[in-house]
Amino acid sequence: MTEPAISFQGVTRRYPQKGDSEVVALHDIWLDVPKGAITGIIGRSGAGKSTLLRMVNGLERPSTGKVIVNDHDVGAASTASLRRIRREVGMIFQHFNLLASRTVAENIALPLEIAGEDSGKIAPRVTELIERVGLTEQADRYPAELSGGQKQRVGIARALATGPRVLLSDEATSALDPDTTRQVLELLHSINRELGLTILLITHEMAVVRDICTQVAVIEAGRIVEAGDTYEVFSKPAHPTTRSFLTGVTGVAVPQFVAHRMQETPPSPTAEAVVQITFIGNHATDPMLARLTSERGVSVNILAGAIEEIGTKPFGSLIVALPAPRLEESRRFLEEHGLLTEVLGYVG
Amino acid sequence: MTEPAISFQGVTRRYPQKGDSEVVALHDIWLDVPKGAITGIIGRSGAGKSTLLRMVNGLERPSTGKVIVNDHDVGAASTASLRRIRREVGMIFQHFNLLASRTVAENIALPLEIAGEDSGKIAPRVTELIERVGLTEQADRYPAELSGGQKQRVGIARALATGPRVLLSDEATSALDPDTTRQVLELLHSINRELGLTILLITHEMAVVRDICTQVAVIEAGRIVEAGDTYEVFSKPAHPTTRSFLTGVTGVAVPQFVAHRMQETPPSPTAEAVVQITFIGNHATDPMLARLTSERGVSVNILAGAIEEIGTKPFGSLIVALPAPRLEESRRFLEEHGLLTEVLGYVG
Amino acid sequence: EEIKVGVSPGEHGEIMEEVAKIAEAKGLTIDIIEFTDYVVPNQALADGDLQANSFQHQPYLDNQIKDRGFDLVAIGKTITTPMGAYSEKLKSLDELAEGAQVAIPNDPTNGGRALLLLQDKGVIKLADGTGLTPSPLDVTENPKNLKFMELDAAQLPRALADVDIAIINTNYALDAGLNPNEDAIAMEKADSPYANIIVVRKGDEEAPWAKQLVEAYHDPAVKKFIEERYQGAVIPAW
Amino acid sequence: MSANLIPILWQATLQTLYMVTTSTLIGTLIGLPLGVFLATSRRGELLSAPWLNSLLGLIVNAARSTPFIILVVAITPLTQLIAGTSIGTTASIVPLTIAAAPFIARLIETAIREIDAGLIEAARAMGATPVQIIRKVLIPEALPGIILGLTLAVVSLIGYSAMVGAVGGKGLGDLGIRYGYQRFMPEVMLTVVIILIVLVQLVQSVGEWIASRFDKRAPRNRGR
Amino acid sequence: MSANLIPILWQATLQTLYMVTTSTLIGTLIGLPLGVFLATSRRGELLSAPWLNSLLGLIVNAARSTPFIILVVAITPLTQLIAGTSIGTTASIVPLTIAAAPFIARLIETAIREIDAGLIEAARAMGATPVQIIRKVLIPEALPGIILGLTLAVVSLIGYSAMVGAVGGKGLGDLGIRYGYQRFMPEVMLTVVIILIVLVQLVQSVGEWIASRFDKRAPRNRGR
Ligand SMILES: Nc1ncnc2c1ncn2[C@@H]1O[C@H](COP(=O)(O)OP(=O)(O)OP(=O)(O)O)[C@@H](O)[C@H]1O
Ligand SMILES: Nc1ncnc2c1ncn2[C@@H]1O[C@H](COP(=O)(O)OP(=O)(O)OP(=O)(O)O)[C@@H](O)[C@H]1O
Ligand SMILES: [Mg+2]
Ligand SMILES: [Mg+2]
Repeated sequence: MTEPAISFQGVTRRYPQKGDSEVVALHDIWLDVPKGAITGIIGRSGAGKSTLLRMVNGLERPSTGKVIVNDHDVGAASTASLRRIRREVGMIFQHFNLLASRTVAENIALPLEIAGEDSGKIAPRVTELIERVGLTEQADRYPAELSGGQKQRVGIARALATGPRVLLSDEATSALDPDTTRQVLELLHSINRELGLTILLITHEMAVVRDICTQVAVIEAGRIVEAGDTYEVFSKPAHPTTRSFLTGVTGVAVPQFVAHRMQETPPSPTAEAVVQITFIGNHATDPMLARLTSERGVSVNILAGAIEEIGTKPFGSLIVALPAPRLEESRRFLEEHGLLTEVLGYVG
Repeated sequence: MTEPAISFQGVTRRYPQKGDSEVVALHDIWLDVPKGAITGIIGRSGAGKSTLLRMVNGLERPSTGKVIVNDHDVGAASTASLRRIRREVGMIFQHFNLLASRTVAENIALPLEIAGEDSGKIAPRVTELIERVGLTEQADRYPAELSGGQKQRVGIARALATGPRVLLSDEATSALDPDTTRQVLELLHSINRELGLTILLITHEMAVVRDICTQVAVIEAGRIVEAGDTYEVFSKPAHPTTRSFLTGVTGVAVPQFVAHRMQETPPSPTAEAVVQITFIGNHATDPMLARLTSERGVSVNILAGAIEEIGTKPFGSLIVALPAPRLEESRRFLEEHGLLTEVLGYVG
Repeated sequence: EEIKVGVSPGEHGEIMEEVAKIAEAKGLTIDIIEFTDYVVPNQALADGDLQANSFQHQPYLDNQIKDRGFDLVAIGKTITTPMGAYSEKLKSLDELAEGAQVAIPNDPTNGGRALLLLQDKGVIKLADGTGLTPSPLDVTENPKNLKFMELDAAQLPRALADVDIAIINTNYALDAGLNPNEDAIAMEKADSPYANIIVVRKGDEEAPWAKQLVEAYHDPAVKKFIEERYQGAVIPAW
Repeated sequence: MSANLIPILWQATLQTLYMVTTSTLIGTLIGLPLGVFLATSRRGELLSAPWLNSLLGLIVNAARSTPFIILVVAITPLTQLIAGTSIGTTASIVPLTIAAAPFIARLIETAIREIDAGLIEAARAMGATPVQIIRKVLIPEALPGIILGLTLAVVSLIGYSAMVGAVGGKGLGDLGIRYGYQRFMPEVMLTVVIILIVLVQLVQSVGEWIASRFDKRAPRNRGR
Repeated sequence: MSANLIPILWQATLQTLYMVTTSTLIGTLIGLPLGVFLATSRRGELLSAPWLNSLLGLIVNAARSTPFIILVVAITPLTQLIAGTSIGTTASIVPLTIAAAPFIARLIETAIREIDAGLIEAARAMGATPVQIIRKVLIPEALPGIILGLTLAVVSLIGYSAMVGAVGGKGLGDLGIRYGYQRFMPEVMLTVVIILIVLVQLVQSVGEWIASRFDKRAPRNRGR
């Protein structure tokens, strides 16, 4: 693997509380964020995601451990070199943090002014960014006159203004509608590809991870419980949290009208078995279910399912019903062809 | 239909801007929100969703038109009766609006204090709510010591504290992880069922609408472009925005590895046609694809798809590839059996 | 018996402290209240908050009675504090140049006194009928075009460096380390009408404590204190 | 410094403390509601009463711009009514309070106007009455700012209280003026100033400590 | 009122305007950086310099709590150095400025400390230097508060300027005291007070108007 852009080395963060107690927001985090990749951080509310992200540009300092960004130890850096590191790291804040006294355009110009950009170059750059995030009409408005999603987009444009090498994004799309989310993700994705931007992003939307993250880290109660290639993690989620998060995204929930009637054992000889079939990689493109029907004469009823693309590879799972007597035979057929199957129950 | 809980009657909202121009945030809105239902509002960033919601409890006043809540005209209500209306309407804010000087528990107690609840009854009620939103550990912390999602949950508990008859929710789950989102939605759903709470919620997550909203209104540039039963709207989206939003939720996107190669006309006689099949209602449970294979000998390759349940009825669409020469015959077979088909293109 | 007596800080206050010691021995307790203002002590006396005050001279009292209608009378003289003209630059008033700066106190009586002193020395002429409290506005002839600066009385010694001459109450001159006998380039006449007085409400003139107060003030021990303490800059007026 | 000055200085310190604490207390009792009202009664706000707001604003400004000695004289009847006398330390608390209250009102007004509009909105959405919003939202949220404002006012009052010498109010500042300034005793002046500085530092430290105790917002000094 | 008072009143008004505007201007020039520094130099903050912060805080408090007349005397050499003389209207601008600057500094400090920590953080994350944060974030964001603070200071100074009579500073307040009060010309006193009130109302209205022009935050007066 190439040199990591960001490396967390045994990072712990404690918040002392009243009395002797303390909150351990992060506990002994070891994580490498590869250069030029898009890495997603997911985890429950309060798990420590924002705290982790804020370590990268030194807004939060580790209680113990080190954070290395582009070969610089953020904690040990001099104030001047910390500033230099920060100018290469853009950040989109969870709570926007826009200046109320500046218009949309002026807010986006701020990091450019701070970086000492020529004033002649600032205006066209700002105009371009405003267009990219679709705020041309709002360019001269103040934040108080914007909707939530519009504010969010100002924050995104601002973070990208100086063309940073690393982008930190704290729920950048959570206030955005699906279309705008898609546009923003495409924007990030294209910058990532064209300019080799390293992106570390927090999101609650598994679809975002699936669509643009090549890496993912799952954080739970201050610890990293799972990390790696998105495809690996999503296809074989090891930790319950990950699995639970993925329920939504891979559509493996049994529909309620079936779930109601489902039983542990076949209630009658004509009962149907409810089977979850997991597709990985190229197998998904094979018409396995069709072949099961045509070659073996088993009629398969698709109850629910989702087939997605993860890191350009198709992946997904279906929940199907098939005649209970033919269950063993069908499972064998499918498994032989590389599919994973799991029996969830039976309906009468 | 029963009496609506909330009724927008020709509501328009304009914001005057510098000079003679103005922003029309809402334009002639007519919408009835049925009692005891969960109604979703979706729309692009800046469409006017928050503005609409804020009309219900009079935080925002219509430039023209009326808003009727539980038979009271909010705009014409006296200050005292406006306060009475407001005490029956809970609101979860997009930006939380928590008091920095109060702990989690004290923030949740605020509406109870305002309603003049006995102080003896406040404590147990607050404890119960805190437990419901999973913040027992954080009960005595101040908002500055909470993560984004924890703040959001305080806002949710606060809005529910007085047991309102109507709940307004402005992106209540957008800062929450999938698991917490699910818990919160279940909480809202159960209160809705048990106490007949009317909920009007803004969300960017189509899955939320699908899972708990019985009604949905789509708003675009200040106008309602589509509204009705969630199932109707989701299964036959009429407006491009709705369709575009649903792409994510019903998984109808063509996988990239196919999309790359797709052409308008069959490139060769052995080409495959890419077809989108939409399932509505009970048809979804029929093993149509399996029958197409077994009865007609057409091998069907499932490329992508999602089958969901909308308002307890299954619904979804699949994208499949099938041999181009057999296309017409297959389409006829599927349409005869009540499925909708659409040819998206061909791959070599 | 106990009475409240209002004084101004400085010589009036210091002397009253001596008077109080003597009165105490004779069974009269004097509660001294110092005022940094010249109007309030009369007002407070008229209102009954004080039994007597000792900070003003007869002309000032007359003026106050005329302006505000107080029902007050003098029951005894106290001290005279002649005013003098001082300068760091000039040796006599004759040396006053065209447009010279003259600093005078900014309260009506002391300011008026200063102007009267200058008229007396033939430097300026004042309008008729302005009595004892003329202001610079009442100057009718000013051949040398003197510029008058009205300053706080205690500020005058401190401003000497900034003006050509300053007309200073002797007590402030003394406190500031000036020697009236050597440093003054002009002095008020000894028979000035500015003898200070003890004032009470009309009707109290004959009260036993009033007599006791005047008696105590006119005690030889007080005279001795004044002569020792003020070295001729403050002169007993009884 | 002569030994007999020490009891005088001590007494003067007590007088200053007495005047300043009393006038701050009463000034706050008047200034707090006044400031809250000024902050909330502009057109379209919580207690919308633009005319009354303008009128009170005028009175507050009048009281603040009138020279102290003129104020003292103007309110003599009031002073007599309240304190039974118009002179002395206790009586001088009345004009000091009249000077303090509008100043405190303006400072509190400023602190309250800093409160985020969203919080008022949230309370309004709960059906809170204006009084509830003031008691449960505005004042608690503005408390750190209010306390810093009161600290500012106390420090100003300590300086201001020197002027009560005009009505025989005594206290440290007056002592400094009478002895140090009028009697040209620089060492008294210096001692007084030092005591004043110590006093003021104490007030400032206590004020800031209390303000920070009540300040539950995110700290501004994490990291670099 | 006698006709020849009108030019005197007019001149006094001009003198007051001259003294107050000049001392406000210079006081702001000193008070703004001082206030910004006081707000940002506490331990762990932007310019973290706790010792210097305490020292400057001490000086500011000392200047604010010292009775004005004592301040005047104490800085006479400075006044002489700057104004060439220690008396007169121009000279009295020096002590007025010395009184105004620390007051303005404290007000500006308070306004700046109200700025949301998140904004400072955002600027820090952009790699802004402390000076950039001050110039581009703190001051612009605090501007409405700063302007209201300056308004407060000007109104205080108008009242304060009455005290420069001690050093021949003249102006409205002094005129009111010497003619209206000491020479018992109630009509002068009243006229002076009315002019003062008009002046102060003007300052207040202009101050609030400018502050609201710079205030781009969400308005607090939508709806009920
Ligand atoms: N004070 C204002 N002045 C001018 N325009 C405003 C003002 N407040 C809101 N708007 C505009 O009104 C429109 C509707 O805003 P609203 O907040 O209702 O959008 P929204 O649908 O909630 O968007 P989002 O999903 O981004 O929160 C937006 O285009 C916004 O820019
Ligand atoms: N100042 C503080 N004092 C005490 N605890 C704190 C403080 N700041 C954060 N925490 C706690 O640290 C934990 C991690 O917070 P963090 O903001 O990193 O969570 P998160 O993963 O970003 O959550 P979310 O998805 O809700 O934003 C939380 O439990 C939070 O309550
Ligand atoms: Mg977070
Ligand atoms: Mg919104």
